[in-house]
Formats: sequence, structure tokens, C-alpha cells
Amino acid sequence: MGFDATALRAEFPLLARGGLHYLDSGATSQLPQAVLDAVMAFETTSRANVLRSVHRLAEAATEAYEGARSDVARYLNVASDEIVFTSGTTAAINVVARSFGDMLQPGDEVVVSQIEHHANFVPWQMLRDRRGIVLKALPLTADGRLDLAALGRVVTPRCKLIALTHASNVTGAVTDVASVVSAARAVGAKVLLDGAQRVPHGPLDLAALGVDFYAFSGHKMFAPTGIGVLWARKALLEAMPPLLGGGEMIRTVTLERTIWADVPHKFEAGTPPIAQAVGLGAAVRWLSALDWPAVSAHEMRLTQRLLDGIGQIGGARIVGPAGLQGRIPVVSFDLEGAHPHDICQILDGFDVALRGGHHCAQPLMDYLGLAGTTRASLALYNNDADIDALLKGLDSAAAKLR
Amino acid sequence: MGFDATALRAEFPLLARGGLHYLDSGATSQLPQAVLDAVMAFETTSRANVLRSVHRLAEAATEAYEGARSDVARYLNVASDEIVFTSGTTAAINVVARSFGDMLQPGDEVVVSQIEHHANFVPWQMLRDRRGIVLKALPLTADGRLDLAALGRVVTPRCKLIALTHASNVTGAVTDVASVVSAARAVGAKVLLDGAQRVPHGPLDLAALGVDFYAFSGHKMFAPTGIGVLWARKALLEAMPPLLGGGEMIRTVTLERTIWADVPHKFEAGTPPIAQAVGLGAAVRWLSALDWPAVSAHEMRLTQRLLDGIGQIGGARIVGPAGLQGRIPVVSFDLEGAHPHDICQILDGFDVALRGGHHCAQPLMDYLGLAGTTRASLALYNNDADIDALLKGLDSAAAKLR
Amino acid sequence: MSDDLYQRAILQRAKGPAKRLDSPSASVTVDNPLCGDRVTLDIKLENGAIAAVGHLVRGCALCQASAAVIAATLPGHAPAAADAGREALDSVLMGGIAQAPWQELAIFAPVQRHRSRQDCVRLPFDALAQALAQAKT
Amino acid sequence: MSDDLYQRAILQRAKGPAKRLDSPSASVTVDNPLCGDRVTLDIKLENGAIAAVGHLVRGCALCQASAAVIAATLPGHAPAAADAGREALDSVLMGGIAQAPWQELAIFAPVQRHRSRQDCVRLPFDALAQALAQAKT
Ligand SMILES: Cc1ncc(COP(=O)(O)O)c(C=O)c1O
Ligand SMILES: Cc1ncc(COP(=O)(O)O)c(C=O)c1O
Repeated sequence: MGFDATALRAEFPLLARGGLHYLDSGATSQLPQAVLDAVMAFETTSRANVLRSVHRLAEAATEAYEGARSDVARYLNVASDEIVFTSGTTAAINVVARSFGDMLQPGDEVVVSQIEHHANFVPWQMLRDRRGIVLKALPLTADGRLDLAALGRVVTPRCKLIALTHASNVTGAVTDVASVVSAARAVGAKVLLDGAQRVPHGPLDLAALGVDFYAFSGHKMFAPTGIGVLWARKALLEAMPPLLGGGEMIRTVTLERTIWADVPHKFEAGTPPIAQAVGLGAAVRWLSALDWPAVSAHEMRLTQRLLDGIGQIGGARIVGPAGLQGRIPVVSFDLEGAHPHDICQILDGFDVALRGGHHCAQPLMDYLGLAGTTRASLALYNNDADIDALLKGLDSAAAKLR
Repeated sequence: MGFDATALRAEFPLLARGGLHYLDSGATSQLPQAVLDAVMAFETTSRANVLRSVHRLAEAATEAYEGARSDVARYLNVASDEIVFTSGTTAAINVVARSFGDMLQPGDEVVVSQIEHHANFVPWQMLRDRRGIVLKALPLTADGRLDLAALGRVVTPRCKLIALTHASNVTGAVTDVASVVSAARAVGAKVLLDGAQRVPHGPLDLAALGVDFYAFSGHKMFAPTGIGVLWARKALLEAMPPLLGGGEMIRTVTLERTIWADVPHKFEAGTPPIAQAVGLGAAVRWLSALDWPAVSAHEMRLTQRLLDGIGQIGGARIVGPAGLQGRIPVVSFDLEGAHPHDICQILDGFDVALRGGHHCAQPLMDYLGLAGTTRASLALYNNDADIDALLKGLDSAAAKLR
Repeated sequence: MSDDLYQRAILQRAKGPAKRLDSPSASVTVDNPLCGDRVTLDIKLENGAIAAVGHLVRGCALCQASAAVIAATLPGHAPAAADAGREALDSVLMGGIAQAPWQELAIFAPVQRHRSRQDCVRLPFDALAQALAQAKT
Repeated sequence: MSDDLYQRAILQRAKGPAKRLDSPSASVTVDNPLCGDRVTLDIKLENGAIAAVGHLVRGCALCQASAAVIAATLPGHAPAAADAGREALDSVLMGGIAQAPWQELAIFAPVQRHRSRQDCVRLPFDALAQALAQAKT
């Protein structure tokens, strides 16, 4: 198939206007025309509530919504009745922390890590305080990766769940899932992966990964805000009580009691984010049509330029792995004597959008002894001009601030 | 200002194409061009994550998002830091049922009614089963209104919350809020209103209503799916623990403990539905500019035609109040010997979109002894032709099915 | 577009009299949670064959007609004919034809284009399968 | 567009030496939760006037410069000058001017157009207000 970086970037209206080097895709990605069109077409030709009415608009809306579920299932290589639409990664992980978490007993253990985004940390801390479970954090290695050698020590027979990020939003490090899964299996624990940063970088085979829960957001993978996905094995979804009650998630309601609907609907109380799901479906179809080896090679080539360029700035230091092995195109760095917000602000003057701060990973910042880092996070639409602008701006910022 | 029904309808692309008599707005309303444009403009010029980065796109996104919060606050006549964005009515009520509900003690009482949508019923039933509270249902009068005379009997000093619909999605009856509020005040209970059906029919003055919680969805009030609002008094929001944990809702996170952010952010864990909030802001600005006395007169004139017309069909019976007093333009009916789904299907053949079934109000259906009703729910864009088509189609359906 | 569903044949079946059995071998009631429809099906087995079928439907015309076709078709056949009926219905709903003795299911051909209504036609067949399973035990 | 924030005046102040006080009348540390910035402010009162201000900032240049302007301006003035400083800053951030003795706050005029950064400049004034409240009790 091949891959034409210029043509691909032209598919993103916000970027095609020019004048912006957007390197904050780890926070939120931009939207391709195909997704904008899918949402618009839905809203202007098929908008209706789903699973409720029999008129033609409602039938079209239901088909679009359930079609999106199938599209997402295909992107992940799982069954579509295991796909629960949520409002985002955070909501998805909270569902697990409540629905699965509240089935745990005091003294049961949940293992997270020191590198987690608050979305995969705070819900477990809340569960600890609510249920008296023990929350353990896997330590990190010197270069900011998960210290998987510690798994044997941290994961005990009381462990019921290991909840880790699939790829770090700060360091870009990708987790070695196989060793996590085998540590979990050895004690009968389940594995949850926070895939928020991983999904924008190519299709997944969850079946092959062997995990039990997977969570991600649409807005980081070229889809609308307000939509996310919780995937879980069907047997788990069936065993878990729902978090939210309301319409669409019931079979029958009487004054005395309620019987839940089948999965996945049991977890989709109320009118779902219909147009947003349709947008997510369009995004995964768009993503699936790309030549991924070529896209990845492009992302990694730019990442290498970034790592090299930052390395040449005096006083700059990459935070996390310094190479391309097992990483997504997310690069954090520290510039001695310069505050991340000052760097980002000066770079904004060069039309470069970066993010500085703790990146919702305060436990990691504590570990690193930093108030924050400056982060460039790339997506498939970035190009050499973006990297040039960033490096040029960084030189200037360093000269100014240090 | 006045009101031009034809011009107004022309602002809705899905309806402007013609060929459809959409009378299912109680399920989901259509979108005006102004809202579609606002969402599109945001996605193609200002899309970024909010409250996080300092680059210009992020500043624009944050301003758009927080601006929407102010717009909504103005529509409700409340302070904007009391507006919590959620994914919809169902999510909003569930937040209250968990965050406020879990502060209740076994034996405390929550009063709902037999007319509630499952969204304002199932969460309280779940709370009952979780916390051992007592759940009571206010009975109905013969014409399907809340039996407010029963308040004195049902609301005891153990009552902590009265949670009622502001307007019924089945009968269209509007609740007399003043007597509910005074019954609640007499025993120190709070009042929650489910405003899902009320908000599309004009601006509100929540301060004057004197309630404590208010919940509604964007998708029923000419805004996108995936967005809703929980309004609550600030003191209540401050006292309530958050339901969901994650980014954006924290002040500081350490391995040991987390300190929440100020309200409303404490209740907005994770990346919010940003573009959808922007769409909701555009919708309330659009709504606020209308001449509401004229719009209401238009809605009520069509409702009267509907009530009269259905009354003339043999074997048809209005379910709920038969007049215009204290009602929104939502009309349910029963046609003897004809099943609602058959009616809706035949009407679809006349290009009329209706909804038939239990309308997520099974306890009401049990009370009425009906499997379901057929419902026509109007919005400001409906016109005489819609009513004509409905009545003509109903005649034909009645002849066919009975 | 949708009016075609309510052709004479379906409506006649739907409006025909519903009759329960007095002493059935098995009797089953199933609900469709989405629309609240409820089908009760009675069967009487004699000498390994289905002697009679009773039915009562609180539901839409499609559901009523489907139950009525079962009640009219099945008596005199072996229980295996129920499975054949299910297959015949699936075939009709996918645009195919219905084999004997289920030719009358052809009246449901227009439902092919109305996915949200297919379960209405299927519900009586669900009840039938459950009733036969009950009769066997 | 944003580069204007980092003019010579602000950067010089930001890079100037930070100095804590040895025996302050009051000392306060405040955090900005959003960006993790942290300001420590010491004040020494003598005869009802502010004799000295010490400061240490882990934060951005705007925050550092703001603390440095306080430390340079306030000594010799009555505590009420702190409130005047807050007002002068608000005025500058809304496009107005800063009254004596706070004229130097004019260096923050460009922050007016960067709402997300205004808290950075305000944080040292928050710390100052808290320190004075502490000194009074
Ligand atoms: C009265 C009422 N309450 C609550 C809801 C639930 O709203 P949503 O499905 O948007 O959460 C609805 C609409 O379905 C409703 O009509
Ligand atoms: C690794 C990781 N997990 C979780 C999240 C939270 O995602 P969201 O804010 O969309 O819920 C993010 C993004 O902010 C992330 O980078």
C-alpha cells in the first residue's frame, strides 16, 4: 500500500490550514476528514435514539451504533459483545474499579505501577479506601521502565488484578505484556491494560495479548471526544454488577426489583454517545486501511530525529528510554534550569504545541524528583517540518531561559 | 421578536430535506445548523485537551469548554461553578445516587414516584440494595399525574431526598415543583428533578424553583449526544465525594493519598466531552435567543390539535392528562386492540416517526396495566403538516389493525 | 416503506382466535424485554407426535401471526418439525424460501427489511423450542 | 505570539538570586496544583512595617519573577502595601496600570493575553497574603 505522509496530513483540516506544529497528540489527537464526515452524515441523516424505536431513523441509528461496535471489535480482534462503549478511558477504568473491584475482599491485592496515569491510579486508591484492599505499586528501572523483575516479589497469591499502562504517556515506554500476563496467571490474577496511548499507533490483537480488560479513549485515536471503550472478557462482564443504572441496561424493572440486560448493554445505561461511537467506528475503519509497517516506520524515524536533536541541546535530558525499542512516539525531556511551562510557552511562539507539567502522573514525577517534564507526542500526521520547528524553538528557549 | 415556524424548521438539516414527520423528539431531538457549525468549528480550529497545556489551541479549547459552562449556567440561572458536565441525564442521576446516596444511612428514605423514567428509578433501587435505605414511590392520580396529596403521608422525617421527574416522558405531565419543595423543606430533605424532558421547552430559573439537584441531557435539547449536566448547590457538591477518579479531578496525588480538586472539576474525572459541551453551549445560546412565549404557544397549539385528533379516533384513549394545563408537548395514547409497535411501524410507512413501548417507564406501565403506549413527542420544529400526517396515518392504522 | 408488513395474510392470522390447551404436555411463557411482548405456548404430545398447539400472545401483530402459524401448522408432525420451522423462518428472513410444511411462513418475507421487528416473529419459535424441551424432561 | 512573555525584564528578575530569610516573622509555602509550581515566601516585620522579604520558587519564570518583584518592592512599606500589590497586578492583567510602589509589575502586561499563565504570576501574591495573615496571629 505504501504511505504518503503529505497526503495523509492533508486529510486533517486543522493541520492542513498550516501554521501549526502540533506535537500534543498524546493529550488529544486531531480528526481526519473521514471522521468529521461520518459524524456529520450521521447527525444530518440518521440521528435518533438507539435500541428503542422502530421508525426508519431509529433503525438507521441503531445500525450505525452497533456497526461501530463491530468495527472496534475488529480493530482489537475480539468479539463485539465484549465491547462496552464508555465516555473515555477514565470512565472505563472506573467501571472496572467499581464493578470488578467491589467484588474483591479486604486484604486482596491490586498491583499498579509508579508510572501510571492518574486514571489508572486514583480509582484503585479509592477502591483501597472503600474496600480495604491492598494497593501495591510496581517500581521502575533507572531508565523509567516498569521493573518487571520485581513482579515475582510484588505479585503474591492474594493478588487479584494487575492494572498497568500499555504505553506510558510520559516516557513513551511500551509495557512487556507477556511477562505481566504470566506473572498474573501464576497466581490467578486478572490483567487490565490502560491502552489510551497505545491505540493510536496501530491495530491490536487483544486475543494474542492474553489480558482480561482493556481501556482506551476515542479522542486520542482520531475520533471524537466523549467516547471510549472498555473491553473485557465476556465471562467477566457477565459476573460484574453494573456501575450505573437506568434505561437500556435493564430487562425488566418493577417497583421491587430490576433484572439487567445482557452484556454489553448491562454496562451502557442511558442514551449512549451515539454520534461519537459512529465517529470512533469511522476512525478505526480509517486506521485499519493504513499500511501500518510504513506508518510505524515514519513515526519512529521522526522519533529518532527528536531523540537525537534533544540530545544535542546542552542541559537537556531525555526522561525515560532513550532508544526506539519498545516505545511509542512520545518523548519527554528535562531542560536544566528551564521550567516546562516556560518552554511550552516559548515554543508556542514558534507555532509548536507541546505539553509541560506532571502529565497526570504525579507519582512518577515524585519518583523522578521533577516538578514536571516537557513532552512532545507525535501522531501519524507529523512530519519533518514539525521536528525542525521544535528543535529550532528549543534552541531558542534554552538560550533564553538558562 | 416573534417566531417563524417555517424558518425555524429550515434551520434543521435533517428535517429541511423533507419527507419526514419527526415526532420522536422526546427520545432524541434533531440538531440545528448553529450547533452543527459550532461543533465543526471547534473540531477544525480549536480542538485540544482542556485545562492542561499552555499552547494556543489548548487555551482556545479551555475557553470554549468553560464558556459553554457559563452559557448553560445562564440558561438555568445558576452559578457556573455549580454546573458539572456529565455524559447525560442517566450519568448525572447516578452521580447523585452514589456520591450523595452513599452518605445516607440505613433506614433513611428516598422518595421517587411510579411515573419515573428508569434513569431516575434504577439508581435509587441500586442504592437501596447497597445501603439499606428505604425507597418509596409516590402514587399517581387517576389521570396519571403525581398524587401530590400523598406527599404528606409518604414524606416522613426520615426522608433525605425526593427525586422526581420535572416532566413525564410518557404523559407529558409537568410536576408542580413548589409543593414538592415545601414537603421536602418541612422534613429537611433535598429535592432532585430529572429535567430531561423539560429543558427542550424553554429556559429555566432553578434558583426560583428552589430545588437542590437538576439533571438533563444535551441530545434531547438540540445538542450532541454524549453530554449532559448535573447542577447541584455548591455546598452539596463540596460535601459529596466524587464518583469517578482520574486526571483533572485532583489537586495532588501521591502513592498514599489524593486530594480532590475544587468543584466542579472534582466531578469531571478524565478528558470531558469537550466538543459536545461546546455544542451544548451553542444549543443553549440558540435556545435563549428564541421568543419563548411564541414558541410555547406554537407547541401548545399543535399539542391541542393532537389531543383533539386522537380523541376522534375510535378506540383511542389519551394516557395521562387530556388538557394543556401543566404539560409539555408529549402525548401518549392507547389504541384498543392495536399494539404500539404495529402502530409505529405503519406510521413509519406514512413518514411519521413515533415511539411505542414502555418508554423506559415499566413501573408506570404496570400501574396503567398496559404493555406500552404509542407516543408522539413534539419539539419547536414541528408543524401542522406533521400533525396532519400523524392523524391520517393513525386512521389508517386503526382501520387496519382493529 | 413499512406498510408492506401489514398485509392481509399477516393481519388475518394475527386477528384469528387464540386458544389455550386444557391439559398440555408442556406450557411455556416467554417475554421480549425490549417491547414487553409476551407469548404463551402450550403443546400436547401424543404417540411421539404433536397433537395440538395452544397459544396466547400479548404482543404485536407479527408476534400474534407467528404464533398462529405455528398453531395451524404443527399438529400432526413430529417434534423435529419445530426445528425445521425455525430454519424455515430464518430462511424467509434472509430472503429465502420456506420448505414444507412451513410454506405459510412466506407471509413474513417483508420483515426481512425490518431488523428491529424480526425478534417479534421469532419469539413464538423460542417459546416452542422451550416447550418441547420441557415436554421431553 | 507568546514569545513576548519572555522579555528581558521578566527573565532578569526570574534569574536573579533567590534568598530566604534567617529569622522571618512568618513563612509560607503554597502550591499551584495544576502545574506543580511551589512558592515559599518569608517576611520580617519590624515596627509594623515590612523589613525584609525572602523567597524561593520551584516554578516557571513568571512565578519566579513575580516573587522577585515582591521581594524587591515591599521592604520599607506597611503591610497594606501587599493588598495594593495584588490590586496593581489585577489591574495590569486587565490591561491597566500599576500604582506606586508597584510600577514594576508592568513587566507582566503581556500575560494579559495568556489566561492559563496568570495564576503563575498570582501565586507569590497568594503566598504573601497568607504570610501576612500568619504574622498577624
Ligand atoms: C424523563 C427522562 N429521564 C431520563 C432520561 C434519560 O436520559 P439519557 O438517556 O439521555 O440519559 C430520559 C430519556 O430517555 C427521560 O425522558
Ligand atoms: C496513559 C493514559 N491513561 C489514561 C488517560 C486518560 O484518558 P481520558 O482523559 O481520555 O479518560 C490518558 C490521557 O490523558 C493517558 O495518557
